[in-house]
Amino acid sequence: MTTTPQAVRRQSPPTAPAFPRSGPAAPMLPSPEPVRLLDEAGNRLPSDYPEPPAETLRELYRRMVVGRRFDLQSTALTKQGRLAVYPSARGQEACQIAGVMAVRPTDWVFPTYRESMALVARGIDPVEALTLLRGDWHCGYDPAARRTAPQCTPLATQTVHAAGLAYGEAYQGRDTVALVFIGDGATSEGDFHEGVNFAAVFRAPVVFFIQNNRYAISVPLSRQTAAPSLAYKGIGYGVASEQVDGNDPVAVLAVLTRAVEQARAGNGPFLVEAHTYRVEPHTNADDASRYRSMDEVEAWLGRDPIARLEAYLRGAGRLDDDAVEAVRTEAEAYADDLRARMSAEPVVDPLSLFDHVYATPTPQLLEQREQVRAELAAEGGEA
Amino acid sequence: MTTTPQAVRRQSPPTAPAFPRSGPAAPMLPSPEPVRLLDEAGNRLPSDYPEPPAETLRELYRRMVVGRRFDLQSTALTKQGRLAVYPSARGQEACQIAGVMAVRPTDWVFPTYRESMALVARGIDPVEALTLLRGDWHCGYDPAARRTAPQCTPLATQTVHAAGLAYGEAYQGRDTVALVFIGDGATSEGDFHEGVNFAAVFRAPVVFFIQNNRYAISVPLSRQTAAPSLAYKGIGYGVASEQVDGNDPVAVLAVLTRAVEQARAGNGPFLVEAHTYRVEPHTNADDASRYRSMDEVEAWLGRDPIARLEAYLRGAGRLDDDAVEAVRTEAEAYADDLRARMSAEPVVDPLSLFDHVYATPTPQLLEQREQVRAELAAEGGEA
Amino acid sequence: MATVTMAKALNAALRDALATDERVVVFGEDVGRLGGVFRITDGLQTEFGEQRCFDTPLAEAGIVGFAVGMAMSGLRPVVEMQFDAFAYPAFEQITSHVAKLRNRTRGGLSAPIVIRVPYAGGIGGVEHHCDSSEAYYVHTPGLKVVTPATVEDAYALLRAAIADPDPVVFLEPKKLYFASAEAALPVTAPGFGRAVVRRPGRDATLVTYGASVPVALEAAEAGRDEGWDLEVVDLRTLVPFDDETVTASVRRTGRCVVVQEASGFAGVGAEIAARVQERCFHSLHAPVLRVAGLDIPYPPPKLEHVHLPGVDRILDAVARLQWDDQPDPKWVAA
Amino acid sequence: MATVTMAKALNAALRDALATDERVVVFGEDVGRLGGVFRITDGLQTEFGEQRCFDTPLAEAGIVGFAVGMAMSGLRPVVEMQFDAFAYPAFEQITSHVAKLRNRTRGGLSAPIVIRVPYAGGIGGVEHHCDSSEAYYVHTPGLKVVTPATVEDAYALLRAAIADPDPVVFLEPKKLYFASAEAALPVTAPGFGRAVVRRPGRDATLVTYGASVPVALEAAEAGRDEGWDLEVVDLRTLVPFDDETVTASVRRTGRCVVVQEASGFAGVGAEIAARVQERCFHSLHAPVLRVAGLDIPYPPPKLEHVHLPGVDRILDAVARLQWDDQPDPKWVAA
Ligand SMILES: Cc1ncc(C[n+]2csc(CCOP(=O)(O)OP(=O)(O)O)c2C)c(N)n1
Ligand SMILES: Cc1ncc(C[n+]2csc(CCOP(=O)(O)OP(=O)(O)O)c2C)c(N)n1
Ligand SMILES: [Mg+2]
Ligand SMILES: [Mg+2]
Repeated sequence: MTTTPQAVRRQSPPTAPAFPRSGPAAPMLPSPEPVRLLDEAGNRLPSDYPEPPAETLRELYRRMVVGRRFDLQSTALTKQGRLAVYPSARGQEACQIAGVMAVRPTDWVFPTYRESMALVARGIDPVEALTLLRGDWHCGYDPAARRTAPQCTPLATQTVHAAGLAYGEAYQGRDTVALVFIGDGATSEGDFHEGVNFAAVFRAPVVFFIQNNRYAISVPLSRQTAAPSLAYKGIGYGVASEQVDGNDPVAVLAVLTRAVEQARAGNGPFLVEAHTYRVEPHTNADDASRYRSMDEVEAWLGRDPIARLEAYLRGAGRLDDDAVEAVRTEAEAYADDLRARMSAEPVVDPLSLFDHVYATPTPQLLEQREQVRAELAAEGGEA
Repeated sequence: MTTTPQAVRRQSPPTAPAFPRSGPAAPMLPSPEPVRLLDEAGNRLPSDYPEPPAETLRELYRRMVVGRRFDLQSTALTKQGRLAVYPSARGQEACQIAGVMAVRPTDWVFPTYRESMALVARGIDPVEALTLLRGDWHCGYDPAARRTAPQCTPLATQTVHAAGLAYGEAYQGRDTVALVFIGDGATSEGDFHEGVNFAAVFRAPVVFFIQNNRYAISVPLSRQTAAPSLAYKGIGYGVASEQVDGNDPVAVLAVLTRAVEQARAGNGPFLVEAHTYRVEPHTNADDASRYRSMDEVEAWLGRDPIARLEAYLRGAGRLDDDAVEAVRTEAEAYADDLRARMSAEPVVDPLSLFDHVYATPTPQLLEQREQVRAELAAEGGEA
Repeated sequence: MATVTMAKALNAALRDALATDERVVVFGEDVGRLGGVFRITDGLQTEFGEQRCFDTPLAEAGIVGFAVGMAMSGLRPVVEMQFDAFAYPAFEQITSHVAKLRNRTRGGLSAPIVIRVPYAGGIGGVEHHCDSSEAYYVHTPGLKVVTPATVEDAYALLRAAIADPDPVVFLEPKKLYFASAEAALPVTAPGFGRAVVRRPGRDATLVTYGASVPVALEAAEAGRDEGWDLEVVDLRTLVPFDDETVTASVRRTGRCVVVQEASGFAGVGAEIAARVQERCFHSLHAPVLRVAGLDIPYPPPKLEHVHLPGVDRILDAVARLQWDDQPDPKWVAA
Repeated sequence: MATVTMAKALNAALRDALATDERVVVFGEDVGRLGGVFRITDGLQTEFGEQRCFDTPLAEAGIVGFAVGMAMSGLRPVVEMQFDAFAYPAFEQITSHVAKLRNRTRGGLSAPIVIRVPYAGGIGGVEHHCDSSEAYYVHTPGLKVVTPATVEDAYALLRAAIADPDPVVFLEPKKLYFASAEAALPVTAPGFGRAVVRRPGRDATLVTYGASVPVALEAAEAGRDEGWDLEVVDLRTLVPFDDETVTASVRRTGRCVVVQEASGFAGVGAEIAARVQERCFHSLHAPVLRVAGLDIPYPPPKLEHVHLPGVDRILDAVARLQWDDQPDPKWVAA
């Protein structure tokens, strides 16, 4: 019961204006069409959004290529039985990578099971990122050190955590932004509503980033909402919002960058919907042929975000064959290294099960631990 | 496992349009200012909404006067210890009465604890309506016969029931509309989100009627939302919405009538926010002086919905002293009757506790019933 | 007789219920085209149409609350929660509404809803996919709680659950979904509140249910080698509870071990142990022991075997039933 | 020493915690200006400012999830659920996150959150305002569950809960809020996992907690007239559980009745009975009996007295502890 060492500079939770409020409703609506900076062939389109610097776009390209290779490798690892399950983000590279590039290392990211690619793009060791899916432990990286919450499976629950984290950080005088990844399906959960609303009421610096990949497992978006766009939800919370072409990496980064700036500037949370597509089945265990046609998938494969950025950068003279080849080589090396390291079967100490249920095990847990220890000893000294 | 006798005419759950949809967003927004048909002095204002027929408005007036008298009597009953608790709706008569008048007896109403006045306006015996608050039983009326759900206390949970009921009715070929009462505070709950969304996705004929009385117990609206109006939430679900001056009885009835028509016509759910005010404390047990000024209350007392309608009807020559006096007399008689009937202390059979836990009591409940029976017998033959 | 998996038996039960009773509707997440992540609703949408088997928005409170409303309109909803832990968002709807609707309205309304929950572990699932959540439901008056352990029971109990006038939380042991057995469907079985002796024995009674029944049977078989003749009682329905069968068995054998996969502390096994010692005190040669999951969050796949009650742990408990104290144990402080 | 109500003691504990530790923040519904519907947070906003004691949007999952995020940022949230049944919307956040955060991250993150829940009945409250929901929490590994029965414990345990590195569900027995006692605050008391013998006795042990402690003490007093010298053990913390104190007492007295207000089936009392017979088998002269709320939804005010365990029902159970069989009961089938 000591005081916290760090200086606590508390901010007054702002109060909303008096009611009835004739509000500036229309300005809170997102653009009527998803924001695009590149067309499908990679040509630059006019936009109010400033284009990120060339160096940043090259880095975006690099991480997307590595990210996709990581993703393919992970899918391959499931086939070899090295992973219990893998939810691929193939086709969503623009969102996965631009998402983490839009924030600082000191910001917090709240990923779901879908965001393994985003995790490695954030610099987390891929083996640590895959610990959950390999079945060793629920979270393989140090969330506090990486300022990255453990991947969240109970859908939409992380939105509220992000609101609380962002508020708590601001309350303590830090300018941290929280970036939450969430799927289209998860927006139907009550926790999404509560998370966005808490962030709005407390003006917490959160960016809610919806990757609308058009499916929640087998369920199409039409079963999640009757709204014109998920971004139209923002206005109901007094939250600024935007919709963006999720397969246009430049647009995603531009829109998220502005959203993060807005949030950091104290303008409250921001909601971004990216229209994209889940190219792979929900996970390797899913059979997508039951609920969608290959034609649909093919059409979206034609909207490849990597090809689009590559075409743009090449066209703009910012990427050449050598650079592309260098990135490809890096990606292969990354995958080789991952494959090699994942072939080792880690030993997980059964008695570690009792270590972190509480800060200190209860007497009851110590009893159970002793029982397990004795069993293991009887089985032949495994413990 | 027999088939249901009534004809089951199933409707195809409509599917939402293909995506990305450039939707008619703006038309889904409510009017920028609350709809009014009367100003605060009872003068008629221009409006797109048709005015309800004169006979209907006189009936509205009559029920509002009786409703307020019922409410005052109920508050008085708490002081005499005849009710365990009473959440008053004083000042919200326009919403309470117009709400039930906007629907047919065959429609379903989903009230909260706040809607005792609406229940009696719907024709439910006031003693039955007060059974919950007297502490005799959780619901005093027959909900199936009255097509009125039991008053709901777990906030916002009833919104989802209404969606399911309305969908189920439509599915069985009936043109029932479900009208849900909900408070401003309760819109923050996840269930509100899920209820509105289910209704929207399944195009269920539900009218979500938010009585925004500016407080959730002590918590002002500014802590519930940062949105310009709660009605702005509709667009996020693809649901048509409107906001209305909740102390203008004519406007509330006009807006709800249209909303119910729209829902019944198969256009999906409708969201209405009525701006009103809770004149009394949250319940008789609450001390509102802790969180709001008497000035604020006085200001709202000056916006009395009954006085406003009376002024309008008198000015339009549709109400005279005799008619007003007749209504007043009726209200007094209603209150006298209620007071008299509430002075009887009903006998509640303790063994009835076991009757409706399941359709047939389990062996365990029969054992417990026998134990209680024996105890009561030992205590002196109460059973 | 054909060889059928539990998954197929459940599927057949849903199909037959849909065919028999027009009021039955099946909905939830991915139950339509996909046929459910475990394929329990496979083919139902094709056979009965989008109206009788459909997907909903992804919101469990919504699903259960929607079912409450549909039940009020006279229908008989059968809803699927995709995994045990994903029923938690619906907890308020289940405890405050589904369980209480009949009671609150003195029978004026009721909620004959079946909430199907694939539960428990042993399938190498990642976190939140393997909870044994039965204790939450059995402690909530107004709910019936059922869990089949055999293919035939899966069919018969699910049909009974759908026909029942009360809400039923129907817990499907995931790891038995693809276990198969000879079964001639449709089949009926004793209704709710009737346990069954799956294996007769004279020396001690293993009381268990759901996913743990096969483990207990295996342990009983293995126990034979140690010289124990173990009886196995499968509860089948946790609420209502069959005191008669359990009590009769333990009075006969004089010893009892309760086996469950859920964490032990305040689990269903605690209730069983408490009831058995209340009712069989003078027949007991040893305390009623419990073999249960550890009091820890469900572990990751690589460690779930440490958590789950297995044959050895059950036999260890049987060995602790004070066989040498027999026949006349003293009241000594231990 | 001054006369203090439990409500005031809790209020003092919050005040002292806010004053001592800058990381502590108090929030929930109506806890600000109003000071909570039971006035437990009375005056805190005035004293510590809107930043340290504030109202939130009306959403319990939101409140608990927000607390998780704040805890991740290094704060120590103390949240109020307005009534027992209104914590149910937060059930997923509590079971899947609050309880598991430390475990999931191998200690990398933790959730030192106190979730205050006014619980249980006896106050004439309408439906949903009187649930005894402790069984749901104690069955969830990762949570600590605490419930004070005295004014001093209210203070001491709440301070301990706020200082604890783990999440604590802190159950406040509503009907004791305005009961008062002499107390010199601040006070410390044995920490978590320590039960206390509130009344020594030789003939039988009443094991109980929270709202039922005063009832058990009253029963013990009344039992004196019937010739029984009853010991009363107040558990104080349900998780961690104090086996030592309970076992020692029952081994001494040889008889045990568990008293709780929650519905009996699979309640905490079942766990206590199961543990006691496991650990004290040879000392028991009679089965461990339970006196609990009926297995029904909490009744309306006019009938709650029928539901609640009272002195008579407790003494009826004591009378059934086979006093005449003593000293040498046989293993007879009853
Ligand atoms: C509360 C909850 N309900 C159900 C599930 C099971 N589930 C896991 S992923 C998923 C689909 C999620 O879809 P979406 O939010 O669109 O994200 P995506 O998988 O497409 O990235 C479902 C239903 C879950 N994890 N949590
Ligand atoms: C789930 C839930 N949480 C908390 C409560 C306690 N509670 C009862 S009424 C109320 C305020 C509701 O405010 P609002 O929705 O605005 O309705 P009003 O009372 O103003 O009509 C609260 C917090 C509850 N009944 N249910
Ligand atoms: Mg998706
Ligand atoms: Mg209100």
